[in-house]
Amino acid sequence: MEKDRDLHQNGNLVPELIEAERFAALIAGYSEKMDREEKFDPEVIGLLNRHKVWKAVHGKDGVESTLTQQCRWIEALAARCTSTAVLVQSQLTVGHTILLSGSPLASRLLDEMREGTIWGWGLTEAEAGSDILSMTTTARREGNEFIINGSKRFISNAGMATRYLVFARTSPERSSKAITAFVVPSDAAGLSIARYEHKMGLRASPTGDVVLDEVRVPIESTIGDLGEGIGLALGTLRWSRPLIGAVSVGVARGAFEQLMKVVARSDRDLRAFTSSHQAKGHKLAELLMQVFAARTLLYDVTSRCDASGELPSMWEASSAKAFCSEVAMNVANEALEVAGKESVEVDAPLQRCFRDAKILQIFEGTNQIQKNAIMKELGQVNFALM
Amino acid sequence: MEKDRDLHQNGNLVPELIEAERFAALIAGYSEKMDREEKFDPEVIGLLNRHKVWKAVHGKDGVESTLTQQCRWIEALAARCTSTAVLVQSQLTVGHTILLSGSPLASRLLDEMREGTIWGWGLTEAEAGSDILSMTTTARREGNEFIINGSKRFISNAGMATRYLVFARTSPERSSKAITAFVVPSDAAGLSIARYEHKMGLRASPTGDVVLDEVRVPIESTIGDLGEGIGLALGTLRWSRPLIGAVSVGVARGAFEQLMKVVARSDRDLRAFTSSHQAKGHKLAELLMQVFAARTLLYDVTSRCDASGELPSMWEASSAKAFCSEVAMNVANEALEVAGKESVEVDAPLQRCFRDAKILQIFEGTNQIQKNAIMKELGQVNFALM
Amino acid sequence: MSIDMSNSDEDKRLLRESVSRLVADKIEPFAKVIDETGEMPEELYEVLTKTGLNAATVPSQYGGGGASALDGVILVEEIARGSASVSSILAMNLAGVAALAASLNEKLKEDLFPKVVRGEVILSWSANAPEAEGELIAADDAKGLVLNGKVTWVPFVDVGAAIVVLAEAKTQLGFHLVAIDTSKLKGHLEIGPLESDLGLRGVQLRSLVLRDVVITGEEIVDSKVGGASVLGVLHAVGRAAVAAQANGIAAAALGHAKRYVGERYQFGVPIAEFQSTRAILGAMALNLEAARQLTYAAGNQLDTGATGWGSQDRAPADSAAKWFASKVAVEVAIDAIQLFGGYGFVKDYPVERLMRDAKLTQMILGTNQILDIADAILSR
Amino acid sequence: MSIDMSNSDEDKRLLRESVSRLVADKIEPFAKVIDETGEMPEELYEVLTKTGLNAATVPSQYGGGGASALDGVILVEEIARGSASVSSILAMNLAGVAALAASLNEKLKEDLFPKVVRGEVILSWSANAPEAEGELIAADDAKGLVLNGKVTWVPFVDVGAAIVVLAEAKTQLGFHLVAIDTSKLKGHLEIGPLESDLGLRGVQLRSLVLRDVVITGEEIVDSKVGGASVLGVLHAVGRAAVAAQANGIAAAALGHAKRYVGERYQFGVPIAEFQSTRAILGAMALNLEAARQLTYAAGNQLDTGATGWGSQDRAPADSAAKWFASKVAVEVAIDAIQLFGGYGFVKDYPVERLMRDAKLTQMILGTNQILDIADAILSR
Repeated sequence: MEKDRDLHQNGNLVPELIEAERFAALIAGYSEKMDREEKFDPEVIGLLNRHKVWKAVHGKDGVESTLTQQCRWIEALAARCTSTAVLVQSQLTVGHTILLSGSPLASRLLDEMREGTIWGWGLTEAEAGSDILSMTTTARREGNEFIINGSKRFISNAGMATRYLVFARTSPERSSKAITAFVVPSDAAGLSIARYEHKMGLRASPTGDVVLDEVRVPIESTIGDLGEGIGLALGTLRWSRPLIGAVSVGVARGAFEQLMKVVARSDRDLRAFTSSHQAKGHKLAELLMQVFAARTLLYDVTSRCDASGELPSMWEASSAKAFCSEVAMNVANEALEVAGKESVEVDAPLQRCFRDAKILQIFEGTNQIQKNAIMKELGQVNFALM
Repeated sequence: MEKDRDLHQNGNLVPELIEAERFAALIAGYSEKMDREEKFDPEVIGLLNRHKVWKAVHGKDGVESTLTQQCRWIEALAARCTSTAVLVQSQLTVGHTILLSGSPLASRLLDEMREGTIWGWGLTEAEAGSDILSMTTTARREGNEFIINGSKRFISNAGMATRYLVFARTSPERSSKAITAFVVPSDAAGLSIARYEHKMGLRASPTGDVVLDEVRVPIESTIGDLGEGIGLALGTLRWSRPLIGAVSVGVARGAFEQLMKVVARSDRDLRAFTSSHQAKGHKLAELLMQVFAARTLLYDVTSRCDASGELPSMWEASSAKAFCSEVAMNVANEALEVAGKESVEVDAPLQRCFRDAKILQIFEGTNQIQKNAIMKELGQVNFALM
Repeated sequence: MSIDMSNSDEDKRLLRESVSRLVADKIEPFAKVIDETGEMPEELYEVLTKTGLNAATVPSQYGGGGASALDGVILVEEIARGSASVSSILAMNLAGVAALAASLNEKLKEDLFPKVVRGEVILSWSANAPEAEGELIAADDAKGLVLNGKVTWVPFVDVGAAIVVLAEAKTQLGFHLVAIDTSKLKGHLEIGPLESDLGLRGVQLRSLVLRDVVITGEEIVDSKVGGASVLGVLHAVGRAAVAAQANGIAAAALGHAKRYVGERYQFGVPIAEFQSTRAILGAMALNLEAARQLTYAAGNQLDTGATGWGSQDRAPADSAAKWFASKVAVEVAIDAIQLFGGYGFVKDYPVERLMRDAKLTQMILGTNQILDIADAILSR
Repeated sequence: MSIDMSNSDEDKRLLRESVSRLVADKIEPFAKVIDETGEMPEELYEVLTKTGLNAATVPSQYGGGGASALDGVILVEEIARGSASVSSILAMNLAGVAALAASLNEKLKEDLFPKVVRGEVILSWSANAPEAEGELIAADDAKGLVLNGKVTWVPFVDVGAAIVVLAEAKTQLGFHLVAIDTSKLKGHLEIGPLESDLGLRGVQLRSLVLRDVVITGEEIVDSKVGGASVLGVLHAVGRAAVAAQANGIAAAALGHAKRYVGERYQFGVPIAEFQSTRAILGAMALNLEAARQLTYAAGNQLDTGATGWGSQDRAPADSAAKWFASKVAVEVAIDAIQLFGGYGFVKDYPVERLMRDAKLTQMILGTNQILDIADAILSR
């Protein structure tokens, strides 16, 4: 039924999934250059817009695309360029939050996203990582405006986004009801990017500190109700964690495919039953099974979500994120050993995969946070009924 | 869509899948006793017959049940009793071979199996394990009979079966066309069980040497054409390897469920974010993800097979067998560490799982043989199109 | 025949080789029957006593071998290559002797060490994890301490050989490590059923329930209020000893696997010719080597008191060795069975027993060493 | 300041501590800039020369430190805690010096050892796997051997410091290990582009293409027809040295992680309080300890010629150490980043560099040691 699930929908081939792989092939040529230059290439933005990728991934006719469709797109992109995949993943995450908020702005904002408006997600702060409630950014109301002050750290698409979804305290207590989400345009007076991070991997994806100094936004800028920010952020996780699972599956698959290219150049025949390549062949088989397992776990979670119309349970979303990102790091790591020195040459795709993969175990909740989430729901798991 | 796949079929709940779990619960009480006594309990045979399990697993109306249905049954059984699961798996394997052979006897033989006739699969010999073509058992034709001579090793259900599917040379050369399959009744003159193995695990499932000394069978006893034995055996692997995957998923799931029982007795609350149980909770989360991944990989392979009407590719069948059996051994092994000394007490289910799990990495082709098979088909794998 | 217990560094090799021959001749032949019956044949105790192996580390002034902890660890490993169950006698005594040697109770040493040397007692202690259930509550009495409670997972209970159990007894003020001579406890002692028969059969792990057992001052190994020095020695040497047992099991598995892959032909060649066989065998040897070096380092640190050169962030070698070696032993045994194929799963070959024995070395003393190591590092 | 190179066993700890201070003061501060620029600052060579660290194992009659291989391994590890790139100078010299010491060519020793002591040359050799591409073909000539071909993955090419490359040159009859002084090769030498910039930056791995390079007998380290003794020494010590680099990297990662988890607060407590943090940290320390013990055993075996006590099935410690330590270093660095969270992924903190450096130690000399170990065991 995966064939069914993936390339057919009610018996019809879904052309955009093949389109996703075709489009991904177009951007493959940019990934090493963008990594080296630590800069997202505007040409790739141009391609995304020109090929109407935003329409395809967000859903074309006012209807959100399925989680499976989104994951397939992200996987295809990540197999060629992690940074592009994360750009798309970040927009789908914001898109889902906006939908979830039921904001009166939702329809307009999503339409803009379909045209290529890029957002940054502004939740994390220097001292508020896993511990969101330590957040210190505040929004105080003055007349018809909120005035936001604070500093956000590790903000993806910083400087590239034209809008930020900023989470800020609208109440001082350490409570999940104290925080509200706002849309803040990047050209708002008082908003600046104080610094950019220099990262080991995912280098084309800009990450920066977004500083908000007396930034004024109209009261209509809230996304979701007052005090609903944490609820929205947590609700989004059940959608966004599988999306990171999809980036991970893509990186794992991409590393495996790059490895196969290296092997094809040096080892003509892995098919011989006994040969001087058997140990390498078995290693390839083991890596293949890991990619396969991660992929089936992910799409099992997404397709049950799509079929039921219900979000995945948190333990499922967290499993998709944690399991797939562990596989991605592991496959990328081992692929270098199997491929040998060609894999660590300057600009070799495999060494980029190795550097990119690490962030997958960390962002959207470290894998320790995922295991906490799974641990809390252990009592709900009943494989016999799944 | 797994929900869809598992418990619904074209929108209707499939009652026999719930029935499988209910039936498995009935036999759970026998597993430790059968393990200790090294003997399959006739009461369990009685239950299998009485509850019409053979009809359910083979397919009720002259139509073979789907691979997914067979695997679900086997998984449910293996979660409670590995030996019972392997008994059923062995019958489904023989059943598939008989179907595959297009034998004129097929319909009658399968009807008998639905009524509870038990078979033994007689391929392996002392010196012919992975290397089937080293087989020395012969069948020579004399008039309207074949006369079979030889000795088969590691034959499951030895002494319990009323029929054996015996593979024998009908031609002396080392060729895949030299071997033919025969049905041999257990009461045939000259057939004897020379010895039984005493095993570390899977102890209720009898394993023995089947010796054939001038055993005469009518020429109509061939299953498949002359010289088609190896072809049949290899063709069967694409069906039988996922079945072992299902035993493995069941053993892994069973070990996990037993572990949860132990944990529930000693650790009241794993939900606390910080606690003296967090390391154990994270380990449980890791084991859960392994079981989840094995299960989704298996049912991805089986459901695509069922949807397409085509057997899984060998790399898929071998991945299901190898990946799931590695997970089973690993989960059973680690479950004992997490559970602590209670898990190794006399008759504790977890220590039985630990002993049972090991055979899963070995039979139906060692996992090295599975990796050889995957290695040979690496060039055919294209996740982008799956 | 008696084993020369040179305490010098230079000839571990000779020590090991002479023990290795003894193991092949007198111990390994019993391994299968011990596993089948769960009983330890009488003559094995005699062999161990006659060769001095059971008392290798008893100080020489008490008639023992005077061997170092490192030598002791090597001996345990070598015996375990033949039979892990038999090696448990040495492992128990190795830790028990070290604890007694660290005790200030000279009378107890004078009483027990000669008995160990003569093979009259095994110094047994609970193989349970320190933090697990089962404890003795001690109350002061005119005649001494009065013990009540349960000790679980005690090796060699009711096997014919007499044992002295070194057990922790808690009082309101702290704890005592006491030496309980089970032969003197008629009417005060209840022996539980076999606690595990998965592996290390013949060791007969059982619980002991003590009722109003009176212990005099002469039987107290160590008393502490808030401290645990002798108990710490017992557990540290115990971890090294169990690691050595695990290494012996893994070495046996590796040896059997090596032999088998050279003898088993498939596709016209020994399966040792397949690179996949070599990848498995090489990894087995590699991990075993790491486990051995950790264990020898633990033995060496126990002898010298050194705790690793320089760096503040070193894992205590005995904890690291216990965790790593027992884990590796299970994996090596699992892989050895894999190389045997179906034959590995049946009781005609020794490797399935090794997998079961190895698992017990992992369960003994628990599997919490990683957290202990973290605690040790973070507390510095 | 000069490091006292006591060759005795007793005070590794003091040796390590004095080096440790030097590393903190004079080497670690450069690690970030070396990684950023890919260049090694001039003053580092001076520090290494002045302290004698670069020539620690050069025999004392040539003015070197006369240190043992075990001491050499400890020094490499300690330097690598500060900067893995800088430790490559020591690692190269450690193996190169051992190879020269094993050579019968006394004239070459008299020429090169003092140059190493004065810091005038680094003894470089290909960090590529032995079986990989790139070889020199040697032809006999009236003037000596004439070399043509390519050597890949040569460290310290074109970094300012002069290097002498110890390279294997194949002839029809066997091979020669030759010492190629690259400073003398104008017009015969082509330097390739940087081969990897993932990690160990500043080491400047490059290929050298040699054209009609004439080597006289005085530059031949060893010549063998069918044998490989000196080359074997080069590779064995090389493996131990790379293992030591990996351990230094892992030790740095562990140290940074330990510090960070004590300082980083989430949910009102340092994240060191979470058991999940401790489980990760404990496993890092445990595996590093196993890697260290394997590496020290390799150093010790190189000094004493011992190959493990007794058993026939022991993995050669240098191969085991190289494979295990470099794998552990990658995993420990990955885990250290995990404990840092997002901060671990950015270049303001050192742990991301450690992950890249660690990966290079795994790639250097290839990853085939498991099969080598199997070959070694099966051939006995």
